[in-house]
Amino acid sequence: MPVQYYIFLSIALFCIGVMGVLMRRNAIIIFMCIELMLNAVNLLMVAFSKMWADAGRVDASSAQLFVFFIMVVAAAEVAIGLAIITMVYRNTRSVDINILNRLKN
Amino acid sequence: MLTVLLILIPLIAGLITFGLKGSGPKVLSIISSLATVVLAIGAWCRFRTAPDSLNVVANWIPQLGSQFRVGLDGMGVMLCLLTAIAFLLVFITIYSRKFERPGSFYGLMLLTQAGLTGVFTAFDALQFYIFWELALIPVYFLCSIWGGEKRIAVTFKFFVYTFLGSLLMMVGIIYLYFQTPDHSFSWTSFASLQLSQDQQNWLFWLFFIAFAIKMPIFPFHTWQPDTYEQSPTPVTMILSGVMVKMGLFGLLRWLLPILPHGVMIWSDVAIVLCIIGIIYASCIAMVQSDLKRLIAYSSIAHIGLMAAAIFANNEQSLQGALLQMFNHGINIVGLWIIVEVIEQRLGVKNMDQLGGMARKAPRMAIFFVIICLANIGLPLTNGFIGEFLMFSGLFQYNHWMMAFAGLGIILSAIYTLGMIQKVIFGQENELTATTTDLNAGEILALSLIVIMIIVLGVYPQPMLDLVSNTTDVVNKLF
Amino acid sequence: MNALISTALSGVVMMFVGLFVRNKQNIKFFAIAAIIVAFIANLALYPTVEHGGYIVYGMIEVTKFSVVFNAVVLGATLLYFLLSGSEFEKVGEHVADYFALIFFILAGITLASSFSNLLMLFLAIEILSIPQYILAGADKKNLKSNEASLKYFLMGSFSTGILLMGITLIYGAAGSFNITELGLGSDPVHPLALCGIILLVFALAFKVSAVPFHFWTPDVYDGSPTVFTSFMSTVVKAGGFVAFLRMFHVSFAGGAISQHWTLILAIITAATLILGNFSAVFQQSVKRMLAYSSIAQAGFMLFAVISLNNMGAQGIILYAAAYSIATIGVFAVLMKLKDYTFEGFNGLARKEPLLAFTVAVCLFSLAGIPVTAGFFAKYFVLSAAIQHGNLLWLVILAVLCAAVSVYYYFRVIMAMYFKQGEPEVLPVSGGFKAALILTVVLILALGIFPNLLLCWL
Amino acid sequence: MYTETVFLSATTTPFSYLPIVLQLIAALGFVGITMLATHFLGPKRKTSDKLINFESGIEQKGNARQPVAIKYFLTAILFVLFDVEVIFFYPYAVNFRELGPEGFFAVLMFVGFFLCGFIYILKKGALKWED
Amino acid sequence: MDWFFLIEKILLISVILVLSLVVAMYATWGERKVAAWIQDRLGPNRAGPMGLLQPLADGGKLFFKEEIIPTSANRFMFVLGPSIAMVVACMTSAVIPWGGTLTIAGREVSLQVADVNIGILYIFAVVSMGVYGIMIGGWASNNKYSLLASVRAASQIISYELPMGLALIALLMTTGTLSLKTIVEQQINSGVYNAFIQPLGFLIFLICAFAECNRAPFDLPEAENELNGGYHLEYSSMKLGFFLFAEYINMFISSALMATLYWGGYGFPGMTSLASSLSPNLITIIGFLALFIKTLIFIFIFMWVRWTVPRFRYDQLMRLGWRVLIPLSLANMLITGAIELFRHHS
Repeated sequence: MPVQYYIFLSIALFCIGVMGVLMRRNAIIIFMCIELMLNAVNLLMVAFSKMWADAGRVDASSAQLFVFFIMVVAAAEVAIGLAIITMVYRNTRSVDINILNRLKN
Repeated sequence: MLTVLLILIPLIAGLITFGLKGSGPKVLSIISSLATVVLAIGAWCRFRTAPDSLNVVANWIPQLGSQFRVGLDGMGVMLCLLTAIAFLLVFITIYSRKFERPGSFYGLMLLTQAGLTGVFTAFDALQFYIFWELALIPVYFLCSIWGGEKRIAVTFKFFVYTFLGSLLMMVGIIYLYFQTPDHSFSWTSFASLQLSQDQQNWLFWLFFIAFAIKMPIFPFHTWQPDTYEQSPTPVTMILSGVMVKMGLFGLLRWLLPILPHGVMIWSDVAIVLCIIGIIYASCIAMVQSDLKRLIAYSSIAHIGLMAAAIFANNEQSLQGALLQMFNHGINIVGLWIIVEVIEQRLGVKNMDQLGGMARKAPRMAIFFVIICLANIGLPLTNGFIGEFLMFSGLFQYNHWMMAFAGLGIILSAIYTLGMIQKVIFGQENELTATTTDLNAGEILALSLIVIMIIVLGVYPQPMLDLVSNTTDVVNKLF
Repeated sequence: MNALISTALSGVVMMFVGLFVRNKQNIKFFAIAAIIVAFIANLALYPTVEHGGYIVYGMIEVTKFSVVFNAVVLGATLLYFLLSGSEFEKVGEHVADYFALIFFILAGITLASSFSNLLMLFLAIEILSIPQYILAGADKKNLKSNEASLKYFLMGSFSTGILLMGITLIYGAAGSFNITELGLGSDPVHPLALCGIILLVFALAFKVSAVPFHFWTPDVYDGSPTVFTSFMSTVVKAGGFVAFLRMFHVSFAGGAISQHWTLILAIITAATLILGNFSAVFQQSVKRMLAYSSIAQAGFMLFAVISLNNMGAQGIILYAAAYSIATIGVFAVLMKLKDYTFEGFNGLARKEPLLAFTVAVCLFSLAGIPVTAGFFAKYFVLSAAIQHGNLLWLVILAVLCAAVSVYYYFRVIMAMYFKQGEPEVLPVSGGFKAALILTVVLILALGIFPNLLLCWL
Repeated sequence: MYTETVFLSATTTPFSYLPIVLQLIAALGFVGITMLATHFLGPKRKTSDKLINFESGIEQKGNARQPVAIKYFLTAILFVLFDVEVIFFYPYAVNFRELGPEGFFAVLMFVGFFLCGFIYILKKGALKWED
Repeated sequence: MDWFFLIEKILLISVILVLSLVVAMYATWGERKVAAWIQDRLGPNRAGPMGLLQPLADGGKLFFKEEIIPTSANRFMFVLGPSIAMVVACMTSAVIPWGGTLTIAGREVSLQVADVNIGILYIFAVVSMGVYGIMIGGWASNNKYSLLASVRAASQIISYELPMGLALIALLMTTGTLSLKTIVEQQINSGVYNAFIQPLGFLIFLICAFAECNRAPFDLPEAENELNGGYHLEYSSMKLGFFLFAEYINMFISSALMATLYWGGYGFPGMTSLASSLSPNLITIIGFLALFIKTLIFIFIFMWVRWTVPRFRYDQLMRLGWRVLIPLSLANMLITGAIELFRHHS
């Protein structure tokens, strides 16, 4: 398959993620949208890796390694993020980020 | 070394003073300022014999091409002398006064002196800028802590104004720095720059605004009357006697030699601004009833004349301006001492509440009259020579401008004489009946001033000799 | 490299110190010892890199610049520990863990100063971000701290996503992650690379809280425990900038490519300066004021990035040092006060002259008044921009904004020195005072002799 | 750094995964059909008692979807973290011979950090279920 | 597109799916028979000879049971849970090589649905999906017991996934590939089963497989006496059946996987020597039978353990997983690595 398909697909996924982050109010959903963004990146990274490998670059596997690191960081973020969301939930009984704006006043 | 000492003595004395209590601060201040006066006179003598020995260069920030580069030329010697004398006079005058936290007060005063001396001796642009700011900070604190009721807002305005001006100047300095072939801040590299007309056109404003705010020139003057009014009088003395000279000095040392074409293009505009300032300030001074504000506005008028003379930029006007810088400093300090005396005794500075003080305080009256006459520029006082030279210089530049500037002199005579009349002659009232005459310290300070007024009025040659060299330097560049 | 290893190990060590040291007050001494070790280890590498970089597997290139920058960062952190180390105990139970997290952040910063591969850039940014999310929420019962943490986390990971997309697109265009081999300078610029660079600009602007990506900053800095705000808004921010600087100076400096982002970045800078300064003017709380001031200062640091010259690199080091030390100093004193509003400072000069003097010097430094470190910091970044040549409008704007900044910085000074009041001050120890004096000395020393730092470059 | 690794080398093509898709379709079909079938085959005699939750005859109180003990949450988070660390071993294990002793020492270091984290959570009591 | 290839794969998939289901069904029968044997009872013996029709009766019953969805449950999730469990259980078998190749009408037909080079990763990926089925099912029921049980189950499964993965890594170090087919071929060619090279690894894998399948002694999620039957408490009819089936299919697949990874898969002793004398198709069929027998042995072990070892307490379960198996598997991995390196570099 031409690499363009992968590019379009991941850009589309990425944009869905971005829109989700910007428009949704539920912290968990936002968080999932962020993960979607990261996975779109992963997909694109692997597609590019293949593209450059086909183009004859010997170091194209480094993009696949990059994906591993993205996964690790995503995992770390999951750990921290869920902990934070749980903490907020315990204190406010809500994961709606609008409640945070109410806190300001 | 002498030059460095001129800066170091007040600096170190100032830092020590912060830790002193009781009468320690004032004694140390007088000692230190006496020492600087002696050093300044020494520098003058040295300048006549071996001027090069006054220059000191040391490495400072080699990465930037900035050096610790101080030196004295005629103008520098004169202004350092003025600074030293002014501070000595101030300290003598206020010797008997009690201040809250005297250590801090005298310490800040001495730091101001160090900063001012630094400005007048700097031959490295970066260093000049740093001293320029340094002179400002202690004054800001002095005004804000010991000033009048509205001090905080007023002095802050003063600070922000000057700070903004100097930041613009810094942009200019950095720009010039990158234009120098050897990437150096030294005055000589700056002065030998060959800048295009366009560059000079806009660079002029960066420097001019900074200096104009400091002097101040209309329309950058709005901070000045308020600040003079709200500051404690000793600080006002320094502000008007020495600090405004920083602006004039900046014009002479940094603007004229470096941006000659810029000055040429914009000098008409600048002079017109100065003259508007002269007339405007004089008119306001005429209707002022507050003694301090009146003197403040008169100071704007005088400074305006000097700035106009500098921009007229011929030998006579420059010499006149230089001479007048010194003389105005002496005179205005004298005037402020009188104001201080009145304010100390009576607690008021509104002229409507004053009058008939000559009867109770004859000595003060005599000093007051002499200083006022010198301030107007009557012949045989020091003010005359300077003003005469400036006017003839302005006349060479443009007849009409000289005529309008001359109007300022007439107005100045009107309000100054009006002030004399309102303050020391006329009806004595309940308040002024309680006046007592001058005490020893005040007499000493005022006598020194009057002696200088008369000596320099009769025999100005040494001063003219001192500055002739400087005007040569500036003129040759055209 | 040494700094990276030693900080990472120190982080691990601190984790275990928390398990084995019973007395919480002693933990800070371990941290101070560890940071000193890291500092020395970092400097020990200096002779190696003095005449050229030291490359580790094509991933990291330690240069003279990064060693000096790391020294600044570690030094500032040392000062921070000395000044505020005892405040950690007031935040919560896990003192040693907080220290450990700070060491991990430091590891991230040291990596950010010396990456030579986009992977390392990404890791550096993450290593320095993730512990911050935790630190922001360290005050678990406090809703504001919760809010700060959640907001920071969501915004931070969102920007991570954008950063990654940027990196991926650049990889798609260049076929390499090595920042020296990207070769983006060619004309015409690959459209993928262009998109990637723009995303990268956005993401990094997010991390350094440049307008219009700054909106999280005030709330996060305000809500986080003050002791961590102090660190987050100073040292960490400097870390973000150094990553920014390295990325742009090495990879995006080419002729064709730089045209595309210079204008964007210039507009971001201008917006940051204006918005940061003018918002700071209207704040009532000093802590919030400092949050906005950190945005404003970010605007100045962006000059270093945008101007793409050596002066900018020197400037960022000086700026990092000056800004960090000064802000840490102000925060250290702020934490000793009960009231964080401007009124809380009223009359401090009479009650605690040393505290007031330190704050005054720090604020002078932040405002960029000569003889304090801040002056040369501002001087260098402005010079860098002037040297660049086409940014004079920005410089004038910056100067105007600097004048505005005086307004809010001096409000504190006015409160301390010119106003009457009885500030409530917590008791301060002798060690704290000594550290304050050290702060003042450092600021003045750097203000008079910037060479102390620059001679290493 | 960039050794030519055999990791995920392209011996399989997307085409190799086609049977898996087929199997997925088959499994989904089976499950779907069975679900539908039981839906129609079974009797439907619903009463309100039958449709409440069974909680051993004790009257149901409140919603069951309460937060559970933090321990489970902690376990989940730790799993996420350690699992990705484990994932890192896979590419290493596959290229284990090519990377030789040097790679082994690098992995030893990695394991060291892994163990540090592990011991830390043990000591912190994150895995204490006894209380 | 090769239509024969498609047809052949569809056939193979059908056979494997049916086989899994049948094995799963008869595993329930086997379970009861083994229990009876161990406890010296008779076990099911009414339906058909030796009760052989019992599983059919059970299955039929599940089909015709009433379908109950509690009103407070989330209907979509309630149906989704068992479906995921079942689909996942059916998917794991895709990469297991059930035998060599058959030559039918000149076509080489591989007895493996998909020979992908990441077989082990595929299995891991799919197996981890299984936890969603349980979790969703428990949560959707909106029952306190179900929820607790599903949370427990999830914790248990993920906890044991770690040592399982680590144990496999040690195996990968010796084999150097992620493809199951290659792993089997290596064992056949060398004649040494991986279980002898990796005894500790095999043991860990075995224990983890027990836990992953929620089998005794790790059957806490469905601990009847504590949790009323566990996560599928609210389920009835075939949805319950799916959960039960999924468990048995998982047991079957993990047995097959263990046989493949550690016991030579479809290889049998003397395979290489017989290759010259017997026809390849015959060898393949014998191989398949060998694998099937190995699998059955493991299934038997599953049952044997169930009726022998008492159930763990939850804290014991977690302690075993985290504090014993993880360090043990790490050590196993490092020792394997060191020995392998020593062998290859000296």
